[in-house]
Amino acid sequence: MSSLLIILLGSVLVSYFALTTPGIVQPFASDDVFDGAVGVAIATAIGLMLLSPLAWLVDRLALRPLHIEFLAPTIFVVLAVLLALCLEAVFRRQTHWLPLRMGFVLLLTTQGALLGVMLQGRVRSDTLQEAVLAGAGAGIGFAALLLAFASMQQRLRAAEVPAVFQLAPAALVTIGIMALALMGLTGLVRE
Amino acid sequence: MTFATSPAPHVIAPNSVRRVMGLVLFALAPAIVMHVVFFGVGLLVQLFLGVIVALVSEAIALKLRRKALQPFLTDGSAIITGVLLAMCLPPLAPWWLVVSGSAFAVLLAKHLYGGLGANPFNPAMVGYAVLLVSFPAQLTQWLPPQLADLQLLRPGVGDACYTIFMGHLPAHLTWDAITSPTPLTSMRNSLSMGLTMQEAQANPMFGSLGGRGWDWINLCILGGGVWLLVLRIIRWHIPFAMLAAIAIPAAVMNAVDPGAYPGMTFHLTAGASMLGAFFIATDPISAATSNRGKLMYGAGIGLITYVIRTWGGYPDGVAFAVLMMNAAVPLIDRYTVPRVYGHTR
Amino acid sequence: MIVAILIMIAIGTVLAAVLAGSASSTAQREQLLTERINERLPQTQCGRCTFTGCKPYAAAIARGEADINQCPPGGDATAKVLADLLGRPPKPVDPRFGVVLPQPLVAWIDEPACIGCTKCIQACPVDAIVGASKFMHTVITAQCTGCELCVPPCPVDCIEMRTVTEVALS
Amino acid sequence: MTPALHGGLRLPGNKQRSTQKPLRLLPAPAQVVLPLDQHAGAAAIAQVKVGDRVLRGQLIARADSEISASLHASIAGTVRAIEPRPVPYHRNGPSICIVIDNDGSDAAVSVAAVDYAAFDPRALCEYIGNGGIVGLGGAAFPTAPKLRRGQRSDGPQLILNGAECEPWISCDDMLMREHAQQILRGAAILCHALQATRCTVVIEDDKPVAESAMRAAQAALHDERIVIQSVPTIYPAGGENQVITAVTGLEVPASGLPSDIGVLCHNVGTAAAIARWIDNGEPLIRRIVTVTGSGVCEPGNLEVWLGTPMSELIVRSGGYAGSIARLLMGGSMMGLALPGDDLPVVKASNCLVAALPEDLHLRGMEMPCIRCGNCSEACPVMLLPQQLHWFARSDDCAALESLGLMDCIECGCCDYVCPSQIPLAQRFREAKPALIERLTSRQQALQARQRYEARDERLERIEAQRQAKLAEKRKAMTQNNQSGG
Repeated sequence: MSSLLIILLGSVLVSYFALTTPGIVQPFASDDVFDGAVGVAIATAIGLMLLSPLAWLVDRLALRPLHIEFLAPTIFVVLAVLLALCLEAVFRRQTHWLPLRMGFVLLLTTQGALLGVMLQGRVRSDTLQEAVLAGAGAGIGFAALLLAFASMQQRLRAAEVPAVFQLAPAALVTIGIMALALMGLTGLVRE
Repeated sequence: MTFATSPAPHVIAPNSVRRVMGLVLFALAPAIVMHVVFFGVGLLVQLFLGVIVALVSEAIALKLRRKALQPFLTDGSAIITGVLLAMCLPPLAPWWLVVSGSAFAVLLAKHLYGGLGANPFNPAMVGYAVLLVSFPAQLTQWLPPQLADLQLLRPGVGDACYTIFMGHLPAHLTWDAITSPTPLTSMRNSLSMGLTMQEAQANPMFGSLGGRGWDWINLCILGGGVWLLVLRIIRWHIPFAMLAAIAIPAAVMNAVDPGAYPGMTFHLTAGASMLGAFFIATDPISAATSNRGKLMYGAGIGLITYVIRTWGGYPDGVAFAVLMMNAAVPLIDRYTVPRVYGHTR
Repeated sequence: MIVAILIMIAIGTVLAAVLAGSASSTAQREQLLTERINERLPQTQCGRCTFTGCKPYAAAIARGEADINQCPPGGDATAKVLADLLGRPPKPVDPRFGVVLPQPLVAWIDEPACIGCTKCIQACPVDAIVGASKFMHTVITAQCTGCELCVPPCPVDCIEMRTVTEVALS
Repeated sequence: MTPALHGGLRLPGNKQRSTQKPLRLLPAPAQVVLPLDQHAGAAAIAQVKVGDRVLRGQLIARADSEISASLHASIAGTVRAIEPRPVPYHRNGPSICIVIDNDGSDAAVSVAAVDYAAFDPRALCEYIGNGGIVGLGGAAFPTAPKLRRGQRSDGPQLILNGAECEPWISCDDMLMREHAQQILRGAAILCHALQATRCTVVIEDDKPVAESAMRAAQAALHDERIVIQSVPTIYPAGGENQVITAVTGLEVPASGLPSDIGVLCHNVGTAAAIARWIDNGEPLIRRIVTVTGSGVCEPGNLEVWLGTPMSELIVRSGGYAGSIARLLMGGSMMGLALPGDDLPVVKASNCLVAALPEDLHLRGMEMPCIRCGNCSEACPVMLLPQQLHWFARSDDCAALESLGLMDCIECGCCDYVCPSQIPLAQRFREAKPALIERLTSRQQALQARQRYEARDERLERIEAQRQAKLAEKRKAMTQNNQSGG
């Protein structure tokens, strides 16, 4: 239970997901942008859930015995790329989820949350079960918050935000208040 | 003969935003009176400061946005933000706490998004959460309830004002002499020290329901809330869902381990449960829209509140729970659109 | 050390395979994307975007060869919709491809002058002109998309572009 | 048990004032103005010229397109002009009207009464259309096309709407009190025209006298097909969809018609007009208008020839009493505020309210929406007006479409309960054209694409056939060379 929340808190606040996701920064109206956000959320959630235990296994079975822990980041990136390929094959028909021309590959490799959960999992999770839990928690937390923020931006399109706060400032304030709300969960994890 | 024209309909019920907000403030009155009875005049000073700062910052924001001052200042929404924020703070908290919280709430949480009706987050809770996170120390200096059988040193009116405005106690008082933890905090501390529920409750500050003094305040809030329900100013969905979502896990955990987890009545009458259910979560602007959405929204707040109270770092999680569910409201609204006449789904 | 080098080489080959393998999948994905883009185009088939019709233009956008603001009939609204779909910042319509008309125009044939040569019927991409050879032709106003492809081929220049209200009054 | 209407309002009826005195028939006015487009659908085509002499009841304009209604002269006299005149309904600008001066002869054209049973149902529908009959509930939808669309093999259920839920209006109430037989006669004719097996007359329970009159007439007729049903007095229980749901418990499909669920709903006034046309040969040339409001000395219900100027109705009701805040055609919820009282009475004029300021509670200053939810609770169509208002501000057509803006019946319940006094119904009225335009352009684009693709296939097929023929000719040529060679 504890690792689940620390990853959720860490990966969500650390990863700059909101600003890199296309079209999320400024309030949008059309459902296409929301579908795009759904695509990113689902792809990253699945990525987190699968890669966390996978990275833990690779670390315990290969990296440590061979003493090549320094290769961890590169190998983990390759893992992310391979997973992106599988996702692309599986979700080929769901183009409305991911209108980006570059497809899943570029998106997942550049997603900070994935690398974060893999590197943290390597160090923090002691058992495979904990790594699976951390991945699941991060995945669900990430997808929920991204969708919440995307639909919040869709709703804020009609808000008369003063000119000086249009676009990025309002988005940052919204993320700030959401982060403030998440601060309430600190202390749930007694390390 | 010629006549003025206007679009249909030509008759509306005599209702206004001012009346709605005024009734909400009126419903809060008994609780404020009870609060003053138990905890002294500190709250009145905080209320005065909170409301004044809320109105001033509202006026500044309206001036900057070049909007008419009179209708928006007198609609009472800023006053409610100030009042709710003041009620969450300890009575003797320093003046700059409620001032900064109220200004932050009105300027950033409300007018940044476009003023009345556009703020996705509850302004009072944004202000309170900012204070909770930035000044945790000052927010724990609560006073004990003024009960007949408890001979505790009682700061008079002069002392209260002195403390609030000077930021420190007058010479003849010390903080540990006059402060005492709230029922929630004391329950948490004693449980974490390994005491069982029964030993924790032996402390004289606990009465039959929850914390003595506090339970009366919460009952008054409940009365005010029911009165608003009867007047149809608020709907039953959010308070019912929230209180149920606090009571049920509390009852379950209490049944599972009566020694370690306080019961349903304690949780319902402690901290800001009632204030949150009837006055904070039901803020229509930042709450969910459809009835089903309101039930999910209320249940979410209740659950998160219970989780934070039981396993979290903060004594009372209502503020954070409300903000978290405010963030989820657009997503909830998106998937809980009620069925329209003539449509199957 | 050797192991590290071997692993790096393995990674290289895997990534190379990735790039090769992804070519087929992106082609198939682009075909789906073309369909979604085509749904959002105004279907005037006018060719102002330098492509023969709306579908070829959609395919070009999907391949990344065409920009999203080459469609004057769609105007800024269509450019915005395409921007949302492809996750790009919206752009106004590029005036090089034609001016965005405030009110859509439809073709109108000056019937007495028509010699029935059927050239406009063959030119019309949406079969909105009726008439047989050597007989008078006329435009079905409701079905005309205003693409102006019928105006050049007419030998007697009896086709003009008019607003729907002007056509109704004449 | 009548299925509960979602939301709705219990409004003060304000109807007692206008139902004290019996119906009065006004004499023919000096001049009538008859607009050609006073019904839903296309305008009628004038059949007379300026200077023609016309008799009362003579056809002066013919319905030419599918949804239109013919028009008859309501007085005998000479056609003085056919010109645009201001009209008491939503049109962008004046409408073309036929103006007839009364020559005092009051000569009527004689039309033989017919036996409706002799007609086969479809011909009866056409014949009803010839009488210029339109729905008298306020929408003025031509009755003939409605009947044509209502034709069903398995016999639809006919509903006569006598609910009249809007405040102030009491014309149907008085009609039911004094002409109950005529209404049931009309019901029998409609049942024959539609081969309907059941007819339910719906009356709100705030009209006991009218209800007892209708039950007495139904008992006298002892036609077991006709049933009288009482519904609770909640505005807008009288809406077509709401009445249908109250009787059948079914909901009219959003993109369909009542006949899709085997029901057809007509106003009781329409039934009476049909009976008058079939039995007495009198087309729709007069109707009952409630003249009420505290701004009128003697409120009451008058039977008025179409085209009579409304100022004459006020004069006949004792003139104005006090400074009039609004002159409404219709009730206070959906009525149209008229700019003047020189406008003619048309087929849709069911009521004229000369309202003093205390009759209405006009809207004050509009405040921002606080999403309190009063409106979504009052909405009879179960919409979310606060969300529609929110997305209408940023004209987000996709959201408006998915939230159901096109299902809004503009009843005004949301306006009534809004604490911020926002003119919601007007906002939705203004947002609809943009959404309709977007839906139609999307439809046209789809059709254009289908025609484009069909044309491509045709050209390819022709090309393929040409190639095939060419190939055959070439093959035949080579065979000739070989055999020849």
